[in-house]
Amino acid sequence: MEFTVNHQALAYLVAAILFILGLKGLTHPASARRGNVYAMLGMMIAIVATLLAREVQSYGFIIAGIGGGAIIGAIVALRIQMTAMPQLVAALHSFVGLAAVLVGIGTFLHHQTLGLLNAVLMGEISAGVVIGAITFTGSIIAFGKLQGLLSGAPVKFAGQHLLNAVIAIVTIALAVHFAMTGSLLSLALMTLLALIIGVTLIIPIGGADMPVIISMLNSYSGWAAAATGFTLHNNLLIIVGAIVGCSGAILSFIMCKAMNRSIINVVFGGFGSDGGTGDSAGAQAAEKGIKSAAVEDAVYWMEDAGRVIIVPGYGMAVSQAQHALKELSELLGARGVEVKFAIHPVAGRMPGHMNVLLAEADIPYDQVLEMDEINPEFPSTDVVLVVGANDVVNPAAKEDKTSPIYGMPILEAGRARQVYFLKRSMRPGYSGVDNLLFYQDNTYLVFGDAKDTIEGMNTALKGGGH
Amino acid sequence: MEFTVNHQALAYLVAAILFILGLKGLTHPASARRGNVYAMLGMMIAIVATLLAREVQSYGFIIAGIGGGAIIGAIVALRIQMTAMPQLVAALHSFVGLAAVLVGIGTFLHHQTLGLLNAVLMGEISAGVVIGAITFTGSIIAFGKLQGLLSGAPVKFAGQHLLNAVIAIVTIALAVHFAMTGSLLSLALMTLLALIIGVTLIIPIGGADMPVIISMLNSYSGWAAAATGFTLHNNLLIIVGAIVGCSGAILSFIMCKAMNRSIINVVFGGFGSDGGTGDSAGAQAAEKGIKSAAVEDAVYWMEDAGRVIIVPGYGMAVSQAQHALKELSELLGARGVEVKFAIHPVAGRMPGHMNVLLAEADIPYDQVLEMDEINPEFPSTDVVLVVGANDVVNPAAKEDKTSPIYGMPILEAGRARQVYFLKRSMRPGYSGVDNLLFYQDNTYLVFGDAKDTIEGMNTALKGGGH
Amino acid sequence: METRPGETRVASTPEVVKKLVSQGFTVIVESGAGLRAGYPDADYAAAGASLSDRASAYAVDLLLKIRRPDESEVAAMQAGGLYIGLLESCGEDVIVAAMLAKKMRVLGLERMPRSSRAQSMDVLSSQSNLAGYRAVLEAAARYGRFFPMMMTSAGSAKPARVVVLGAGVAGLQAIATARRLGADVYAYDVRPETREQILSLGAKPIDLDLGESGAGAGGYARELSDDAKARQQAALADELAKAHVIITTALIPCRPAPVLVTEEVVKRLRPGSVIVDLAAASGGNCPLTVADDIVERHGVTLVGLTNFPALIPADASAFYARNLLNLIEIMIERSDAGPQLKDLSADDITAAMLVPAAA
Amino acid sequence: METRPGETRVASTPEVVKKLVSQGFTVIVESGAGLRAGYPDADYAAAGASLSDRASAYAVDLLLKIRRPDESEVAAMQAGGLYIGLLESCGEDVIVAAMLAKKMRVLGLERMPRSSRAQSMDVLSSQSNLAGYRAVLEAAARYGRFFPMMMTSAGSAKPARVVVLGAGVAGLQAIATARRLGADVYAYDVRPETREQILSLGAKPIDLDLGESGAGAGGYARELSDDAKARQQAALADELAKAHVIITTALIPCRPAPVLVTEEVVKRLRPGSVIVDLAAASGGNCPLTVADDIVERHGVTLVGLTNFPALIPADASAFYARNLLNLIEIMIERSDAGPQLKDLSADDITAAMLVPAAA
Amino acid sequence: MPEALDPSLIALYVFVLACFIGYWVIWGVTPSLHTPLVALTNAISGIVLIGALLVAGDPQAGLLVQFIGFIAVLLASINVFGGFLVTHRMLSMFKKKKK
Amino acid sequence: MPEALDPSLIALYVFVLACFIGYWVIWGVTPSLHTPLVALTNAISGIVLIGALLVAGDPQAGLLVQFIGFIAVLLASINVFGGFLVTHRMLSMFKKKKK
Ligand SMILES: NC(=O)c1ccc[n+]([C@@H]2O[C@H](COP(=O)([O-])OP(=O)(O)OC[C@H]3O[C@@H](n4cnc5c(N)ncnc54)[C@H](OP(=O)(O)O)[C@@H]3O)[C@@H](O)[C@H]2O)c1
Ligand SMILES: NC(=O)c1ccc[n+]([C@@H]2O[C@H](COP(=O)([O-])OP(=O)(O)OC[C@H]3O[C@@H](n4cnc5c(N)ncnc54)[C@H](OP(=O)(O)O)[C@@H]3O)[C@@H](O)[C@H]2O)c1
Ligand SMILES: NC(=O)c1ccc[n+]([C@@H]2O[C@H](COP(=O)([O-])OP(=O)(O)OC[C@H]3O[C@@H](n4cnc5c(N)ncnc54)[C@H](O)[C@@H]3O)[C@@H](O)[C@H]2O)c1
Ligand SMILES: NC(=O)c1ccc[n+]([C@@H]2O[C@H](COP(=O)([O-])OP(=O)(O)OC[C@H]3O[C@@H](n4cnc5c(N)ncnc54)[C@H](O)[C@@H]3O)[C@@H](O)[C@H]2O)c1
Repeated sequence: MEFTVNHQALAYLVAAILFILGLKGLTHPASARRGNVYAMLGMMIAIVATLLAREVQSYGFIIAGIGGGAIIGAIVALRIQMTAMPQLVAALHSFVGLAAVLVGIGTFLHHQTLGLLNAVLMGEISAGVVIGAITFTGSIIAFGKLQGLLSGAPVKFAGQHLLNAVIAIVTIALAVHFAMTGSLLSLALMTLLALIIGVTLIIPIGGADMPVIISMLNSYSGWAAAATGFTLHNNLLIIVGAIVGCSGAILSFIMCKAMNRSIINVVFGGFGSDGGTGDSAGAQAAEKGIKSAAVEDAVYWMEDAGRVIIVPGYGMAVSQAQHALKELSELLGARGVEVKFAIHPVAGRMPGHMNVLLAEADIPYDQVLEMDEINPEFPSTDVVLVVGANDVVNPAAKEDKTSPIYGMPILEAGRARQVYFLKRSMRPGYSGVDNLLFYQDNTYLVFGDAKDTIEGMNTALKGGGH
Repeated sequence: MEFTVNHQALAYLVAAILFILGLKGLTHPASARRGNVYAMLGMMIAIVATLLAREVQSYGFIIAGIGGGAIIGAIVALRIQMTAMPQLVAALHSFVGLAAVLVGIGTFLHHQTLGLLNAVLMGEISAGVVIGAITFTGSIIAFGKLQGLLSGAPVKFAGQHLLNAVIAIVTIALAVHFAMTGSLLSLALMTLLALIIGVTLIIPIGGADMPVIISMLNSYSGWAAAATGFTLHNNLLIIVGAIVGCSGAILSFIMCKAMNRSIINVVFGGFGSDGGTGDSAGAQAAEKGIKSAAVEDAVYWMEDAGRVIIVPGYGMAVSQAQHALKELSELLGARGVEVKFAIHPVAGRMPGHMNVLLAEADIPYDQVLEMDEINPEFPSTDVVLVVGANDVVNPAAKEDKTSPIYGMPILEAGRARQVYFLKRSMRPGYSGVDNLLFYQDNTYLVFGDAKDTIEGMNTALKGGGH
Repeated sequence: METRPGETRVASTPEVVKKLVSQGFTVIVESGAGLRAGYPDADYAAAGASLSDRASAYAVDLLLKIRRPDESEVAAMQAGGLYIGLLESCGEDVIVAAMLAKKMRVLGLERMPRSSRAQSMDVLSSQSNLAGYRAVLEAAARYGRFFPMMMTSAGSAKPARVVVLGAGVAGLQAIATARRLGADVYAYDVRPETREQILSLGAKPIDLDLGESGAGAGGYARELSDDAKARQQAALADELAKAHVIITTALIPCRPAPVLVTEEVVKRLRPGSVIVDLAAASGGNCPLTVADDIVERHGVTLVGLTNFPALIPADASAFYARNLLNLIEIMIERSDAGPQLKDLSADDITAAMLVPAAA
Repeated sequence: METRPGETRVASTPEVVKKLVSQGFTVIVESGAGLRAGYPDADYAAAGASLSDRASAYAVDLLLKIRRPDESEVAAMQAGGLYIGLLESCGEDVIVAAMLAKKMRVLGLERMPRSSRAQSMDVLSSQSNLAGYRAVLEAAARYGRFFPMMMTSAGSAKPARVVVLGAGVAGLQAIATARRLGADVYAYDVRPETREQILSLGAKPIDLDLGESGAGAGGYARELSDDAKARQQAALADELAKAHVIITTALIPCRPAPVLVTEEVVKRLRPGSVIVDLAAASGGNCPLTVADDIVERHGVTLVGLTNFPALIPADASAFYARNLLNLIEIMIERSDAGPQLKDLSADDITAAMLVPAAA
Repeated sequence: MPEALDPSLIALYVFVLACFIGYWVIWGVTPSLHTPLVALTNAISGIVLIGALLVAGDPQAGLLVQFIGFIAVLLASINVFGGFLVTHRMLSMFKKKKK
Repeated sequence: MPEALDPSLIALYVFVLACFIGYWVIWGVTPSLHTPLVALTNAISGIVLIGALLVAGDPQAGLLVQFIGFIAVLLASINVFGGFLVTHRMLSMFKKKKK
């Protein structure tokens, strides 16, 4: 049986469905790996269906290209350090961008020879080439920043936005000219300018926002693929491109929300971000090299933990988070997590402060342990949740002889696998000294009123998502 | 400028987008009315774009049809009692079904005259006609049950499922025959059988499940439209039909979940529903004419209320729901709702039982009122939430001289606009007597452990949804 | 004025007097009657009562009292009058017989049926409630340690382990109060339905298998068989020995209180432990308890006070008075000529309370 | 054994004695010293202490006591020895002078600095904590009504309105305990940072505008100007008059306690109200308080007990002993020849506590 | 590109994609909007009107077919107009009282 | 029906519908899956490989174009293979320890 375009289209449809299911799978840990498999299958079907098509007749270049790509891709992916993942993804993006540019130019040249050019087609080619080019250089800059080749600090100068706007307009003008005339020069110039835009768009964005930018570039690469799809009238490319483009944009938005950043600021690097408000706690923390995390991150790891220890402090009392904590411990308990409360003798502002409040919330006494009992358990604990406590877990009490709290025994929260600090700001506790634990690798700060944060965790634990 | 198929396709695309936005709007109260407007706009554009098409050349029938339909539709929609809405929707569905059947037959006849028939087309026509026919009679039966013309009780007989299966197989066979031969007889027979399936499918379904069935028939009507779209190669019909079909199915599923019913049971009426477990409380209630409600319904009305009064009883103590209640009252308070707790002197199992627990949860004393203080406030209260109380709100104490609780003063919860009872079952309280309040028009039972239910409310109040 | 030593309550409060006066009653209050409960004579006068000496306060149509009257009081009562108060007796009783002999009608508050409607007139409930609360305060004040758990820089105090025996009205309130103070509370009752009630207050029920249920008629417990009694004591012993504070409230109507805490158990308790025996008046749930006294045995403090409500006289009197008001309200009919007594045997509540003339 | 009347505590417990013995100390305990706190001699002996009579218990190198010694005790002490205990004095003091004259080194526990490190040795904190808890129990037991809100079929009890003055260690614990019992708690302190602390216990802070801050050095309060004192009394009066129970804990180191509850206010209180004055020993926050006594004035019960920790002797002694153990641990060095005393002036804690020989 | 796709295949593409949209579009609907949502989807499914118009509007098809078309137009129109209006009425009932 | 639609219009249909799907498909993603999700979408966007194959595989197009196509195939393949593998590695890290 011959493999007709109709067969191919059917195969493409199946591939598209698999891609959609794959992406959907990635939204939930339980289905994530299955999702990846779906997507791989989709890609395989797409490739095979293409190779079987009648247009594809010489396989030399293809085999060389795919073979080489597979080997290089595999090596890089397997060798790379987990910590260098973001860079790798950025680099891979740049490849997609460049590939889109090349496909656009190749298609142009091909159709030129065949004499099949028309304005619509050339418009579509311009879109593919321009977006591809922006993705290409933008990703390279992002890669450079992440890899430390370029300074992570935002590069800003007066008139930046104006300059970008001017380049953009010129690029569009060139694209129109190209579509009208098919001038190779316009194509080249336009590509060049688009490459420049990629640089000027990403350069002003700070290192902290890079994850969002990576996702944004991802979205661009999707649009580039979609534009290529229009050029080739290939529905699969259009579908996948549009889905990647759209979901990338949404993902950037979701990530911004989780990081409490404005998407506009991030995407157009530096729009008023100098006078940034609201996210100051997170920003301050980032400047000091302290990591902050979202409620959901803490939840993700707690859900899966064998043991979680909660260290309440004065902040729990101030925010009256005890009832919410009780619920949290029940929710975790229901998932088979062992939850304990570690009470430092001087936590709070009066002897027994924490006991009073935990008893009020009806937390069973056998879950409430004193310092000496619980300290040996920290090293085998997955997550410590420090709820508005500060001094009582500060390793300065052991390490820094000049500290006013030197000599005070502490809860050794820092020895657990992960520590999440729930507090409102970077302010120190009663003793006024900075907490050395903040700087530890396994420590994350979750900013906000403790009660609100815990309630957020409870909501997250109780589900949502479909 | 001539109105080409391309223009029409563009207009259709716009219409499709508007329909999608419209449906999305309907998922949230704030955007619901806007959503309806979008959908209307979409429909207008679709109609106009169709009328402008080259195929449409004689307007007599059309004007008469649309005009007549508009007048009838408007009169019916404006005259109908709010309580009769479900019937109306069922009736409207039957129209869609019949229209789909007629369009299918009409298209067949038309193409027959033009000699443009082919197997694929006839297959598509069969699908449209069969699904339309099922929708038609199914909706009529649903209408009859809702309107009280037919008994609401499920009609069941042995071999029902077998019979359905046999009819279905014969119908499919006829469809294949029709597609092959274009035999008008097959078409007619097939239509007839499909009409019968519609009846046998809906007849065994009980009155309580009708809302789900209406949504399911909705889904069918969508599929019918999509099939018609295939027949006519009209993308708008395909898109809208598929969306309606799919979303209707999902909505049925969502509704089943909210009502704690199995979708399989509902759709295939009576599959093992005789031995139904789990949903027994809701079913028992329904049999006695008592309404049950979902957590979200209570939340919807509480959110918007001016005053909510919470009546705690022994069940609150048993489920230890006091902490969750505190959170609920805070969440409602934050939305500007006035929340009060009404304590009956003998609520619980010891004097002051409720006071102890509410104080434990730190509910401010000025929110806690005794019976004599609060009774005058019920008539001006929007929602009363009865949390595991029973005897203390039972009007039998005032109305039924034979009742063992006759003469006991009660909290007059029944005088509020709406009453939601949170309890686990239909079991009576301490005194063992049935609660007359259950049967009141403005009373809804929300089944489940009180703490779980309240926590569900809190989660719902805290958001979710995008 | 109540004459029992240590009794500080009063059968009516100015607030209730005011209500009675407004219903047309003439109210006479013995002067000084409410003083110890914090209700001065002036307040009664302001509420519309006439203050009088003892003799004229007794010579009335309707006499409201708390404690069982003594002979001299009976002598002072008006023949043919109506008496409402606690009789503190079961079965044959000379004092009651004396009153009946004077052609008085006697309403015994202990005889109040346990129906939902009667609940607002039931002084046994209202006073038990106060007793349960006050007993815990007494225990906490006599216990040499913290009730709550307390982790401080000077060391940790473990929460007191409190066991409440008998989860009736007093027992449940004791559970609630001890829990409020942060103690680790366990409770036990023979009636099986109390298990859920104990849990509903956040305490831990002690489950014993006695082979029979202790639930009697009307919500009261019944006496267990000797066999079951022994089994109960044995099974309870280990639970009790772990306790630091024991509060016992187990009563059976018209029977001696069941023995739940044996001397063996007392010996096993940690020195400094406290037992509050609310059943002291009926012989005590612990044989070592001395009624109306606080003693130390085997290093354990045994509180045998029999009148805890009298230790919170203001609220105790207010609740008592309110109960009687509710009762009087179902007993009378208003008419132009002032309130008229209804037929007491017509209403099931008063019918049940009325001591039959034969007795 | 502590000789002050009413003192039931003991400066060390068997648990702590055991630790000291294991560190190489020879521990001598006066026989019967721990009896009233629930620690029998046998337990001390089991822990490794030698029990002795009074005289030999005083003639030791390191004497641990609670209360200020009297002259005869000083006479019994060993010359050149080390004394650790409360001095209960400020500035010039004959008893201390007598000890110093015997070349003794005296560590005054009141002089403990308020640093994080010293917190575990601070007996003022640990005993105040107990006092705050016990004071509320005392108030609840003497108040003729329920503390918690209680809606029953016999009427409703409104929650007691409790005002706590001074939100230091004792005050905060009093707030917490009263809240546990279900009272409606208000609190006030001159130090502004206490506002948040009061809220953190779920109570309501009373805000006054005095025109000056009462925060002094080291976490203590300072004495207010006369003008501010007057303003404070006036502003507090209305808040206090609404109260049913007042617990006062306001202290200023080495100064008489500030007067916060005037006689005017006492008169305005409802009969049956209770005032517990934890500052009674320093003159009282209410001028009507009689130290070491419980009196009734204007229908209000005034509790002037000065030694609340002695009412929970077991935990009080345990905390005290643990504080001293923590202190001793920073004072000594282990060596093969048993524990050696470090240079007391080298550590800032002991240096601050040491009474200078000049004084 | 060279060969043209079968139009039914394109219809299939559109159909599949629309199904996904249908799957997602109403997740997370507030329960109290269930009934109005059913009413609106009902109104929208009146889109068969388009098909009916095409049948009724082509004079070449013959009177019978046109008449069949007319009935279909009539029914579908009732559905469309009635459906939207009913939805509108339900939603007005849902208008929040306050603010 | 009679006239054929402009293929670009059909592409537009497909594009718009796919955009809606893209909008919905990843809502509700667990934050800890953000990074793997980016990696996967990256791998998927390697779908330009299809375009590259078409360019590289047509000998009629001339060597230059085929070579351009070759480079594009190479880059896109790196992306596809690297992307999926990296996603897989990340997800393995996310494997739950317990149960
Ligand atoms: N227990 C006692 O008897 C006693 C008495 C006096 C002093 N102290 C001293 O108090 C300290 C106690 O240590 P700790 O760890 O309990 O408290 P802490 O060191 O004072 O730290 C409390 C932390 O809670 C945070 N916080 C405050 N309100 C919050 C809210 N609403 N939501 C979230 N976080 C909030 C604060 O950070 P943000 O402001 O950034 O939110 C602060 O860093 C010790 O230094 C101890 O010596 C104890
Ligand atoms: N206050 C006193 O001193 C005292 C003493 C003795 C008796 N009583 C009597 O007790 C009664 C008190 O009235 P009430 O209204 O408080 O209680 P009630 O009439 O006994 O009703 C309690 C209701 O709570 C429900 N419930 C139980 N557990 C639940 C849970 N986990 N989640 C949700 N619902 C739960 C039960 O229904 P489901 O089983 O269907 O869930 C039951 O209908 C009066 O009749 C009074 O006379 C009072
Ligand atoms: N009007 C009413 O509805 C009303 C009024 C008052 C009480 N009640 C109910 O009646 C019940 C008992 O009330 P009460 O407190 O007056 O009872 P009570 O004072 O007679 O006895 C106290 C408790 O001791 C328990 N007890 C007896 N023997 C025991 C033994 N051997 N071991 C352990 N426990 C033993 C009893 O079960 C009871 O719970 C309660 O459930 C109460 O709610 C109802
Ligand atoms: N090592 C440590 O860090 C440590 C140890 C003990 C106490 N502290 C802190 O020191 C503070 C005071 O402790 P304390 O309880 O021992 O103090 P205290 O016993 O000396 O005084 C009791 C309270 O009375 C208040 N007060 C004084 N004059 C007042 C007035 N005119 N009106 C109202 N209130 C007045 C004081 O502010 C104080 O809060 C607390 O904040 C406590 O947490 C810290």
